[in-house]
Amino acid sequence: MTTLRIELCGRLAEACGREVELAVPIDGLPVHALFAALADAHPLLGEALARGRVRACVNEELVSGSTVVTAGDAVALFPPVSGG
Amino acid sequence: MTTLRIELCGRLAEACGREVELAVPIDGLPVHALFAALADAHPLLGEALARGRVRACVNEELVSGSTVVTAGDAVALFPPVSGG
Amino acid sequence: MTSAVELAEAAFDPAALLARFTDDLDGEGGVVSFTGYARGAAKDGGAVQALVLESYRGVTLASMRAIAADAHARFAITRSLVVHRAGRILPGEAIVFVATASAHRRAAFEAADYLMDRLKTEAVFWKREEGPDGHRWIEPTEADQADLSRWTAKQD
Amino acid sequence: MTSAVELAEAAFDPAALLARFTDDLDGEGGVVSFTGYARGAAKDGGAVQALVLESYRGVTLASMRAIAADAHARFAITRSLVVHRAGRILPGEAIVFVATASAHRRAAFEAADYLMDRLKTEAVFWKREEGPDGHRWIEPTEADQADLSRWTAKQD
Repeated sequence: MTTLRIELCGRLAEACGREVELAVPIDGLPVHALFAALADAHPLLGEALARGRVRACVNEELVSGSTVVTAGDAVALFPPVSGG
Repeated sequence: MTTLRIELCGRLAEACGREVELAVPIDGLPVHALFAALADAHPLLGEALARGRVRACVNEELVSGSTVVTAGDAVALFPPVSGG
Repeated sequence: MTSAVELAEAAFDPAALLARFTDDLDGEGGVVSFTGYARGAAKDGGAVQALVLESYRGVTLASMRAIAADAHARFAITRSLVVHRAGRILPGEAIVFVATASAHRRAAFEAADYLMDRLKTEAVFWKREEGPDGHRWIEPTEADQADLSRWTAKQD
Repeated sequence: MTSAVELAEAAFDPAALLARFTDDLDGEGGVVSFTGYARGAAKDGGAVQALVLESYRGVTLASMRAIAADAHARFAITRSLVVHRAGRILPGEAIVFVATASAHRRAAFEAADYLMDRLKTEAVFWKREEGPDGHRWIEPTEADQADLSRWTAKQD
Protein backbone atom coordinates (compact mmCIF):
# COMPACT_ATOMS: atom_id res chain seq x y z
CA MET A 1 0.00 0.00 0.00
CA THR A 2 0.98 3.58 -0.50
CA THR A 3 -0.57 6.92 0.39
CA LEU A 4 -2.62 9.02 -2.02
CA ARG A 5 -3.35 12.66 -1.20
CA ILE A 6 -6.70 13.90 -2.44
CA GLU A 7 -7.65 17.55 -2.68
CA LEU A 8 -11.23 18.41 -1.81
CA CYS A 9 -12.69 21.37 -3.65
CA GLY A 10 -15.52 23.71 -2.77
CA ARG A 11 -18.01 22.47 -0.22
CA LEU A 12 -16.36 19.04 -0.10
CA ALA A 13 -13.70 20.63 2.13
CA GLU A 14 -16.33 21.41 4.78
CA ALA A 15 -16.31 17.92 6.27
CA CYS A 16 -12.66 16.93 6.41
CA GLY A 17 -10.59 19.92 5.36
CA ARG A 18 -8.91 20.75 2.07
CA GLU A 19 -7.03 17.48 1.74
CA VAL A 20 -7.36 13.87 2.88
CA GLU A 21 -4.95 10.99 2.64
CA LEU A 22 -5.95 7.48 1.69
CA ALA A 23 -4.02 4.21 1.68
CA VAL A 24 -4.21 2.70 -1.80
CA PRO A 25 -2.63 -0.34 -3.49
CA ILE A 26 0.72 0.25 -5.18
CA ASP A 27 -0.93 -0.40 -8.56
CA GLY A 28 -3.58 2.20 -7.83
CA LEU A 29 -7.34 1.81 -8.02
CA PRO A 30 -10.18 2.96 -10.22
CA VAL A 31 -12.00 6.17 -9.33
CA HIS A 32 -15.24 4.39 -8.34
CA ALA A 33 -13.27 2.26 -5.84
CA LEU A 34 -11.51 5.38 -4.61
CA PHE A 35 -14.89 6.96 -3.84
CA ALA A 36 -15.97 3.85 -1.92
CA ALA A 37 -12.72 3.75 0.06
CA LEU A 38 -13.01 7.44 0.87
CA ALA A 39 -16.57 6.98 2.09
CA ASP A 40 -15.41 4.18 4.40
CA ALA A 41 -12.50 6.22 5.75
CA HIS A 42 -14.40 9.53 6.05
CA PRO A 43 -18.12 9.00 6.65
CA LEU A 44 -18.91 12.74 6.45
CA LEU A 45 -17.25 12.93 3.07
CA GLY A 46 -19.09 9.75 2.12
CA GLU A 47 -22.39 11.55 2.61
CA ALA A 48 -21.33 14.24 0.15
CA LEU A 49 -20.14 11.61 -2.33
CA ALA A 50 -23.41 9.68 -1.99
CA ARG A 51 -25.33 12.75 -3.12
CA GLY A 52 -23.67 12.22 -6.49
CA ARG A 53 -22.49 14.76 -9.02
CA VAL A 54 -18.94 14.69 -7.61
CA ARG A 55 -16.33 14.38 -10.36
CA ALA A 56 -12.75 13.22 -10.05
CA CYS A 57 -10.04 15.36 -11.58
CA VAL A 58 -6.73 13.59 -12.21
CA ASN A 59 -3.71 15.58 -13.37
CA GLU A 60 -5.98 18.47 -14.34
CA GLU A 61 -8.38 16.36 -16.42
CA LEU A 62 -11.86 15.29 -15.41
CA VAL A 63 -11.99 11.49 -15.63
CA SER A 64 -14.56 8.71 -15.58
CA GLY A 65 -15.14 6.22 -12.76
CA SER A 66 -13.07 3.51 -14.44
CA THR A 67 -9.90 5.60 -14.66
CA VAL A 68 -7.16 4.15 -12.46
CA VAL A 69 -5.37 6.55 -10.16
CA THR A 70 -2.03 5.87 -8.52
CA ALA A 71 0.00 7.58 -5.83
CA GLY A 72 1.84 9.87 -8.24
CA ASP A 73 -1.35 11.42 -9.58
CA ALA A 74 -2.69 14.86 -8.60
CA VAL A 75 -6.19 13.87 -7.57
CA ALA A 76 -8.95 16.32 -6.70
CA LEU A 77 -12.65 15.89 -6.14
CA PHE A 78 -14.94 18.47 -7.73
CA PRO A 79 -18.44 19.10 -6.46
CA PRO A 80 -20.73 20.75 -9.04
CA VAL A 81 -19.14 24.04 -10.09
CA SER A 82 -20.68 27.36 -9.14
CA GLY A 83 -19.68 29.06 -12.34
CA GLY A 84 -18.14 32.52 -12.34
CA MET B 1 -45.05 89.07 -48.39
CA THR B 2 -42.07 88.42 -46.18
CA THR B 3 -39.03 86.20 -46.41
CA LEU B 4 -38.77 82.79 -44.75
CA ARG B 5 -35.39 81.11 -44.41
CA ILE B 6 -35.46 77.36 -44.62
CA GLU B 7 -32.62 75.09 -43.55
CA LEU B 8 -32.02 72.04 -45.68
CA CYS B 9 -30.65 69.01 -43.85
CA GLY B 10 -28.66 66.06 -45.09
CA ARG B 11 -28.84 65.30 -48.77
CA LEU B 12 -31.44 68.03 -49.34
CA ALA B 13 -28.58 70.52 -49.18
CA GLU B 14 -26.99 68.96 -52.27
CA ALA B 15 -29.23 70.78 -54.73
CA CYS B 16 -29.41 74.34 -53.42
CA GLY B 17 -27.06 74.63 -50.47
CA ARG B 18 -27.72 74.55 -46.74
CA GLU B 19 -30.40 77.25 -46.76
CA VAL B 20 -32.94 78.70 -49.16
CA GLU B 21 -35.15 81.75 -48.86
CA LEU B 22 -38.77 81.85 -49.89
CA ALA B 23 -41.25 84.72 -50.15
CA VAL B 24 -44.30 83.84 -48.03
CA PRO B 25 -47.49 85.69 -47.06
CA ILE B 26 -47.31 87.74 -43.86
CA ASP B 27 -49.78 85.34 -42.24
CA GLY B 28 -47.61 82.38 -43.16
CA LEU B 29 -48.65 79.25 -44.99
CA PRO B 30 -49.20 75.58 -44.21
CA VAL B 31 -46.30 73.18 -44.65
CA HIS B 32 -47.85 71.43 -47.66
CA ALA B 33 -48.11 74.77 -49.46
CA LEU B 34 -44.56 75.58 -48.42
CA PHE B 35 -43.36 72.37 -50.09
CA ALA B 36 -45.22 73.30 -53.30
CA ALA B 37 -43.82 76.83 -53.31
CA LEU B 38 -40.29 75.49 -52.70
CA ALA B 39 -40.65 73.05 -55.59
CA ASP B 40 -41.72 75.93 -57.87
CA ALA B 41 -38.85 78.16 -56.76
CA HIS B 42 -36.19 75.42 -56.70
CA PRO B 43 -36.90 72.65 -59.21
CA LEU B 44 -33.94 70.51 -58.08
CA LEU B 45 -35.22 70.65 -54.51
CA GLY B 46 -38.69 69.91 -55.86
CA GLU B 47 -37.42 66.58 -57.18
CA ALA B 48 -36.19 65.63 -53.73
CA LEU B 49 -39.47 66.71 -52.16
CA ALA B 50 -41.46 64.75 -54.75
CA ARG B 51 -39.72 61.56 -53.67
CA GLY B 52 -41.61 61.94 -50.40
CA ARG B 53 -40.50 61.12 -46.88
CA VAL B 54 -39.29 64.69 -46.27
CA ARG B 55 -40.52 66.07 -42.94
CA ALA B 56 -40.78 69.66 -41.84
CA CYS B 57 -39.28 70.65 -38.51
CA VAL B 58 -40.59 73.90 -37.04
CA ASN B 59 -38.98 75.33 -33.93
CA GLU B 60 -37.37 71.97 -33.19
CA GLU B 61 -40.58 69.94 -33.51
CA LEU B 62 -41.54 67.71 -36.42
CA VAL B 63 -44.92 68.93 -37.70
CA SER B 64 -47.67 67.79 -40.04
CA GLY B 65 -48.48 69.22 -43.47
CA SER B 66 -51.29 71.39 -42.11
CA THR B 67 -49.11 73.26 -39.63
CA VAL B 68 -48.82 76.93 -40.54
CA VAL B 69 -45.34 78.42 -40.58
CA THR B 70 -44.58 82.13 -40.49
CA ALA B 71 -41.46 84.18 -41.00
CA GLY B 72 -40.43 84.06 -37.33
CA ASP B 73 -40.27 80.26 -37.27
CA ALA B 74 -37.09 78.22 -37.44
CA VAL B 75 -37.96 75.94 -40.33
CA ALA B 76 -35.88 72.99 -41.46
CA LEU B 77 -36.55 70.18 -43.88
CA PHE B 78 -35.49 66.69 -42.83
CA PRO B 79 -34.89 63.91 -45.31
CA PRO B 80 -35.12 60.41 -43.79
CA VAL B 81 -32.59 60.17 -40.98
CA SER B 82 -29.51 57.97 -41.27
CA GLY B 83 -29.50 57.03 -37.64
CA GLY B 84 -26.32 57.09 -35.58
CA MET C 1 -33.16 55.97 -12.82
CA THR C 2 -30.28 58.03 -14.14
CA SER C 3 -29.98 58.56 -17.85
CA ALA C 4 -27.36 60.78 -19.46
CA VAL C 5 -27.33 61.56 -23.16
CA GLU C 6 -24.60 63.64 -24.78
CA LEU C 7 -23.47 64.84 -28.20
CA ALA C 8 -19.70 64.97 -28.61
CA GLU C 9 -18.20 67.33 -31.17
CA ALA C 10 -14.69 65.93 -30.70
CA ALA C 11 -13.16 62.47 -30.37
CA PHE C 12 -13.91 60.75 -27.06
CA ASP C 13 -12.34 57.88 -25.13
CA PRO C 14 -14.75 54.96 -24.55
CA ALA C 15 -12.68 53.58 -21.66
CA ALA C 16 -12.81 56.94 -19.88
CA LEU C 17 -16.59 56.97 -20.34
CA LEU C 18 -16.86 53.46 -18.90
CA ALA C 19 -14.76 54.57 -15.92
CA ARG C 20 -17.03 57.58 -15.39
CA PHE C 21 -20.12 55.39 -15.69
CA THR C 22 -18.96 52.73 -13.26
CA ASP C 23 -17.72 55.31 -10.72
CA ASP C 24 -21.35 56.19 -10.14
CA LEU C 25 -22.61 52.65 -9.61
CA ASP C 26 -24.72 51.95 -6.58
CA GLY C 27 -24.51 48.22 -6.08
CA GLU C 28 -25.59 47.16 -9.55
CA GLY C 29 -24.46 43.68 -10.51
CA GLY C 30 -23.85 44.16 -14.21
CA VAL C 31 -22.65 46.78 -16.66
CA VAL C 32 -22.74 46.43 -20.44
CA SER C 33 -21.05 48.82 -22.82
CA PHE C 34 -21.08 49.10 -26.56
CA THR C 35 -18.75 51.22 -28.65
CA GLY C 36 -19.25 51.70 -32.37
CA TYR C 37 -16.27 52.74 -34.46
CA ALA C 38 -15.93 54.49 -37.81
CA ARG C 39 -14.53 52.10 -40.38
CA GLY C 40 -12.01 52.81 -43.09
CA ALA C 41 -13.95 51.01 -45.80
CA ALA C 42 -17.47 51.38 -47.14
CA LYS C 43 -19.80 48.37 -47.55
CA ASP C 44 -18.70 48.14 -51.19
CA GLY C 45 -15.06 48.07 -50.13
CA GLY C 46 -14.23 51.64 -51.20
CA ALA C 47 -11.98 53.73 -48.98
CA VAL C 48 -13.65 56.03 -46.47
CA GLN C 49 -11.58 59.02 -45.41
CA ALA C 50 -14.15 60.36 -42.98
CA LEU C 51 -17.68 59.83 -41.81
CA VAL C 52 -19.65 63.05 -41.40
CA LEU C 53 -22.64 63.09 -39.08
CA GLU C 54 -24.87 66.09 -39.48
CA SER C 55 -27.20 66.81 -36.58
CA TYR C 56 -29.93 69.40 -36.09
CA ARG C 57 -29.85 71.54 -32.95
CA GLY C 58 -31.95 70.25 -30.05
CA VAL C 59 -33.83 67.76 -32.18
CA THR C 60 -30.94 65.31 -32.39
CA LEU C 61 -30.39 65.31 -28.65
CA ALA C 62 -34.15 65.05 -28.05
CA SER C 63 -34.32 61.99 -30.32
CA MET C 64 -31.54 60.35 -28.31
CA ARG C 65 -33.23 61.24 -25.02
CA ALA C 66 -36.50 59.71 -26.18
CA ILE C 67 -34.74 56.47 -27.12
CA ALA C 68 -32.99 56.33 -23.73
CA ALA C 69 -36.29 56.97 -21.92
CA ASP C 70 -37.90 54.10 -23.83
CA ALA C 71 -35.03 51.81 -22.82
CA HIS C 72 -35.53 52.69 -19.14
CA ALA C 73 -39.29 52.14 -19.47
CA ARG C 74 -38.79 48.79 -21.12
CA PHE C 75 -35.90 47.17 -19.23
CA ALA C 76 -34.99 46.90 -15.55
CA ILE C 77 -31.91 49.08 -15.87
CA THR C 78 -30.99 51.59 -13.20
CA ARG C 79 -28.76 53.86 -15.26
CA SER C 80 -27.58 54.49 -18.78
CA LEU C 81 -25.14 56.68 -20.65
CA VAL C 82 -25.29 57.46 -24.37
CA VAL C 83 -22.56 59.56 -25.99
CA HIS C 84 -22.73 60.18 -29.72
CA ARG C 85 -20.23 61.93 -31.96
CA ALA C 86 -21.41 64.53 -34.41
CA GLY C 87 -19.40 66.20 -37.16
CA ARG C 88 -16.42 64.76 -38.98
CA ILE C 89 -15.22 61.38 -37.68
CA LEU C 90 -12.04 59.66 -38.84
CA PRO C 91 -11.69 55.88 -39.34
CA GLY C 92 -10.91 54.20 -36.02
CA GLU C 93 -12.57 56.92 -33.95
CA ALA C 94 -15.57 56.04 -31.83
CA ILE C 95 -18.96 57.12 -33.17
CA VAL C 96 -21.18 56.05 -30.31
CA PHE C 97 -20.83 54.76 -26.76
CA VAL C 98 -23.65 53.21 -24.79
CA ALA C 99 -23.49 51.86 -21.24
CA THR C 100 -26.23 50.31 -19.13
CA ALA C 101 -26.31 49.04 -15.55
CA SER C 102 -28.75 46.68 -13.90
CA ALA C 103 -29.11 44.37 -10.94
CA HIS C 104 -29.03 41.35 -13.22
CA ARG C 105 -27.08 41.08 -16.43
CA ARG C 106 -29.87 40.22 -18.86
CA ALA C 107 -31.56 43.62 -18.55
CA ALA C 108 -28.25 45.44 -19.11
CA PHE C 109 -27.48 43.37 -22.22
CA GLU C 110 -30.93 43.79 -23.69
CA ALA C 111 -31.13 47.51 -22.97
CA ALA C 112 -27.74 48.22 -24.58
CA ASP C 113 -28.69 46.12 -27.61
CA TYR C 114 -32.04 47.92 -27.85
CA LEU C 115 -30.47 51.36 -27.48
CA MET C 116 -28.10 50.64 -30.34
CA ASP C 117 -30.82 49.28 -32.62
CA ARG C 118 -32.95 52.37 -32.04
CA LEU C 119 -30.04 54.82 -32.31
CA LYS C 120 -28.83 53.25 -35.57
CA THR C 121 -32.20 53.78 -37.23
CA GLU C 122 -34.01 56.61 -35.46
CA ALA C 123 -31.50 59.06 -34.00
CA VAL C 124 -31.70 62.31 -35.96
CA PHE C 125 -28.46 62.31 -37.93
CA TRP C 126 -27.69 62.50 -41.62
CA LYS C 127 -24.59 60.59 -42.37
CA ARG C 128 -22.24 60.58 -45.32
CA GLU C 129 -19.05 58.75 -46.10
CA GLU C 130 -16.34 60.88 -47.67
CA GLY C 131 -13.90 59.07 -49.92
CA PRO C 132 -11.37 59.90 -52.60
CA ASP C 133 -14.14 60.07 -55.24
CA GLY C 134 -16.58 62.25 -53.35
CA HIS C 135 -19.19 61.47 -50.76
CA ARG C 136 -22.12 59.12 -50.38
CA TRP C 137 -25.15 59.45 -48.14
CA ILE C 138 -25.87 56.54 -45.82
CA GLU C 139 -29.25 55.29 -44.67
CA PRO C 140 -30.04 52.51 -42.21
CA THR C 141 -29.34 49.12 -43.77
CA GLU C 142 -31.81 46.27 -44.10
CA ALA C 143 -29.90 44.57 -41.30
CA ASP C 144 -30.43 47.66 -39.12
CA GLN C 145 -34.16 47.58 -39.86
CA ALA C 146 -34.31 43.85 -39.16
CA ASP C 147 -32.50 44.37 -35.85
CA LEU C 148 -34.98 47.09 -34.92
CA SER C 149 -37.99 44.95 -35.82
CA ARG C 150 -36.97 42.34 -33.22
CA TRP C 151 -38.09 44.71 -30.48
CA THR C 152 -41.41 45.56 -32.06
CA ALA C 153 -42.25 41.88 -32.38
CA LYS C 154 -41.33 41.27 -28.73
CA GLN C 155 -43.41 44.16 -27.44
CA ASP C 156 -46.75 42.62 -28.42
CA MET D 1 -8.90 35.43 -34.10
CA THR D 2 -7.36 36.64 -30.87
CA SER D 3 -8.69 35.35 -27.62
CA ALA D 4 -7.17 36.17 -24.24
CA VAL D 5 -8.32 34.55 -21.01
CA GLU D 6 -6.93 35.51 -17.63
CA LEU D 7 -7.40 34.79 -13.94
CA ALA D 8 -6.90 37.81 -11.70
CA GLU D 9 -5.91 37.29 -8.08
CA ALA D 10 -6.31 40.98 -7.22
CA ALA D 11 -8.88 43.67 -8.00
CA PHE D 12 -8.83 44.89 -11.59
CA ASP D 13 -10.07 48.00 -13.37
CA PRO D 14 -12.66 47.22 -16.09
CA ALA D 15 -12.09 50.56 -17.85
CA ALA D 16 -8.36 49.85 -18.09
CA LEU D 17 -9.16 46.45 -19.58
CA LEU D 18 -11.49 48.04 -22.13
CA ALA D 19 -8.73 50.51 -23.04
CA ARG D 20 -6.26 47.66 -23.48
CA PHE D 21 -8.76 45.72 -25.58
CA THR D 22 -9.63 48.59 -27.88
CA ASP D 23 -5.99 49.62 -28.34
CA ASP D 24 -5.51 46.40 -30.27
CA LEU D 25 -8.48 46.83 -32.59
CA ASP D 26 -7.90 46.40 -36.29
CA GLY D 27 -10.81 48.14 -37.94
CA GLU D 28 -13.62 46.34 -36.13
CA GLY D 29 -16.89 48.25 -36.08
CA GLY D 30 -18.22 47.25 -32.69
CA VAL D 31 -16.99 46.39 -29.20
CA VAL D 32 -19.18 45.06 -26.41
CA SER D 33 -18.05 44.75 -22.81
CA PHE D 34 -19.68 43.24 -19.78
CA THR D 35 -18.53 43.69 -16.21
CA GLY D 36 -20.05 41.73 -13.35
CA TYR D 37 -19.72 43.13 -9.83
CA ALA D 38 -19.83 41.54 -6.40
CA ARG D 39 -22.90 42.69 -4.56
CA GLY D 40 -23.26 43.57 -0.92
CA ALA D 41 -26.44 41.58 -0.40
CA ALA D 42 -27.34 37.94 -0.95
CA LYS D 43 -30.46 36.92 -2.86
CA ASP D 44 -32.29 36.60 0.47
CA GLY D 45 -31.26 40.14 1.42
CA GLY D 46 -28.61 39.14 3.97
CA ALA D 47 -25.36 41.08 4.09
CA VAL D 48 -22.41 39.73 2.11
CA GLN D 49 -19.01 40.78 3.39
CA ALA D 50 -17.08 38.97 0.68
CA LEU D 51 -17.51 36.59 -2.18
CA VAL D 52 -14.87 33.88 -2.29
CA LEU D 53 -14.15 32.16 -5.59
CA GLU D 54 -12.13 29.00 -5.30
CA SER D 55 -10.44 27.80 -8.48
CA TYR D 56 -8.41 24.70 -9.29
CA ARG D 57 -5.04 25.14 -10.95
CA GLY D 58 -5.04 24.91 -14.73
CA VAL D 59 -8.52 23.40 -14.89
CA THR D 60 -10.25 26.70 -14.19
CA LEU D 61 -8.32 28.55 -16.86
CA ALA D 62 -8.84 25.65 -19.29
CA SER D 63 -12.61 25.81 -18.70
CA MET D 64 -12.57 29.53 -19.50
CA ARG D 65 -10.46 28.97 -22.61
CA ALA D 66 -12.84 26.29 -23.87
CA ILE D 67 -15.80 28.65 -23.44
CA ALA D 68 -13.98 31.44 -25.30
CA ALA D 69 -13.05 29.06 -28.13
CA ASP D 70 -16.71 28.04 -28.45
CA ALA D 71 -17.71 31.71 -28.66
CA HIS D 72 -15.23 32.29 -31.47
CA ALA D 73 -16.44 29.18 -33.29
CA ARG D 74 -20.04 30.25 -32.96
CA PHE D 75 -20.05 34.01 -33.60
CA ALA D 76 -18.30 36.21 -36.15
CA ILE D 77 -16.10 37.92 -33.59
CA THR D 78 -12.49 38.76 -34.32
CA ARG D 79 -11.22 39.06 -30.76
CA SER D 80 -12.24 38.55 -27.17
CA LEU D 81 -10.91 39.14 -23.70
CA VAL D 82 -12.09 37.37 -20.56
CA VAL D 83 -10.69 38.32 -17.16
CA HIS D 84 -12.03 36.57 -14.07
CA ARG D 85 -11.24 37.25 -10.45
CA ALA D 86 -10.40 34.39 -8.13
CA GLY D 87 -10.03 34.49 -4.37
CA ARG D 88 -11.70 36.91 -1.99
CA ILE D 89 -13.76 39.64 -3.64
CA LEU D 90 -15.30 42.57 -1.79
CA PRO D 91 -18.71 44.08 -2.59
CA GLY D 92 -18.40 46.57 -5.43
CA GLU D 93 -15.32 44.91 -6.89
CA ALA D 94 -15.48 43.46 -10.38
CA ILE D 95 -15.76 39.67 -10.61
CA VAL D 96 -15.61 39.22 -14.34
CA PHE D 97 -14.89 41.30 -17.44
CA VAL D 98 -15.69 40.19 -20.96
CA ALA D 99 -15.06 42.12 -24.17
CA THR D 100 -15.77 41.11 -27.74
CA ALA D 101 -15.10 42.83 -31.07
CA SER D 102 -16.68 42.23 -34.43
CA ALA D 103 -17.23 43.86 -37.80
CA HIS D 104 -20.94 44.20 -37.05
CA ARG D 105 -22.43 44.80 -33.66
CA ARG D 106 -24.83 41.84 -33.43
CA ALA D 107 -22.04 39.27 -33.27
CA ALA D 108 -20.24 41.21 -30.54
CA PHE D 109 -23.43 41.49 -28.46
CA GLU D 110 -24.36 37.85 -28.86
CA ALA D 111 -20.85 36.57 -28.17
CA ALA D 112 -20.51 38.62 -24.95
CA ASP D 113 -23.93 37.46 -23.81
CA TYR D 114 -23.06 33.84 -24.63
CA LEU D 115 -19.67 34.07 -22.89
CA MET D 116 -21.35 35.30 -19.72
CA ASP D 117 -24.06 32.65 -19.76
CA ARG D 118 -21.47 29.90 -20.16
CA LEU D 119 -19.05 31.39 -17.62
CA LYS D 120 -21.80 31.81 -15.01
CA THR D 121 -22.72 28.12 -15.17
CA GLU D 122 -19.70 26.17 -16.43
CA ALA D 123 -16.49 27.95 -15.46
CA VAL D 124 -14.71 25.87 -12.83
CA PHE D 125 -15.18 27.89 -9.67
CA TRP D 126 -16.70 27.12 -6.33
CA LYS D 127 -18.22 30.22 -4.86
CA ARG D 128 -19.31 31.14 -1.39
CA GLU D 129 -20.77 34.25 0.15
CA GLU D 130 -19.31 35.20 3.50
CA GLY D 131 -21.59 37.11 5.82
CA PRO D 132 -21.81 37.97 9.51
CA ASP D 133 -23.40 34.59 10.25
CA GLY D 134 -20.98 32.40 8.35
CA HIS D 135 -20.77 31.40 4.74
CA ARG D 136 -23.03 29.92 2.13
CA TRP D 137 -22.12 28.01 -1.03
CA ILE D 138 -23.59 29.33 -4.25
CA GLU D 139 -24.61 27.34 -7.29
CA PRO D 140 -25.91 28.59 -10.63
CA THR D 141 -29.47 29.87 -10.28
CA GLU D 142 -32.45 28.68 -12.29
CA ALA D 143 -32.23 32.00 -14.17
CA ASP D 144 -28.60 31.20 -15.03
CA GLN D 145 -29.62 27.77 -16.32
CA ALA D 146 -32.48 29.28 -18.32
CA ASP D 147 -30.12 31.85 -19.83
CA LEU D 148 -27.74 29.06 -20.81
CA SER D 149 -30.48 26.96 -22.37
CA ARG D 150 -31.27 29.74 -24.84
CA TRP D 151 -28.06 28.90 -26.71
CA THR D 152 -28.66 25.17 -26.77
CA ALA D 153 -32.09 25.70 -28.28
CA LYS D 154 -30.68 28.04 -30.93
CA GLN D 155 -27.92 25.64 -31.90
CA ASP D 156 -30.30 23.02 -33.34
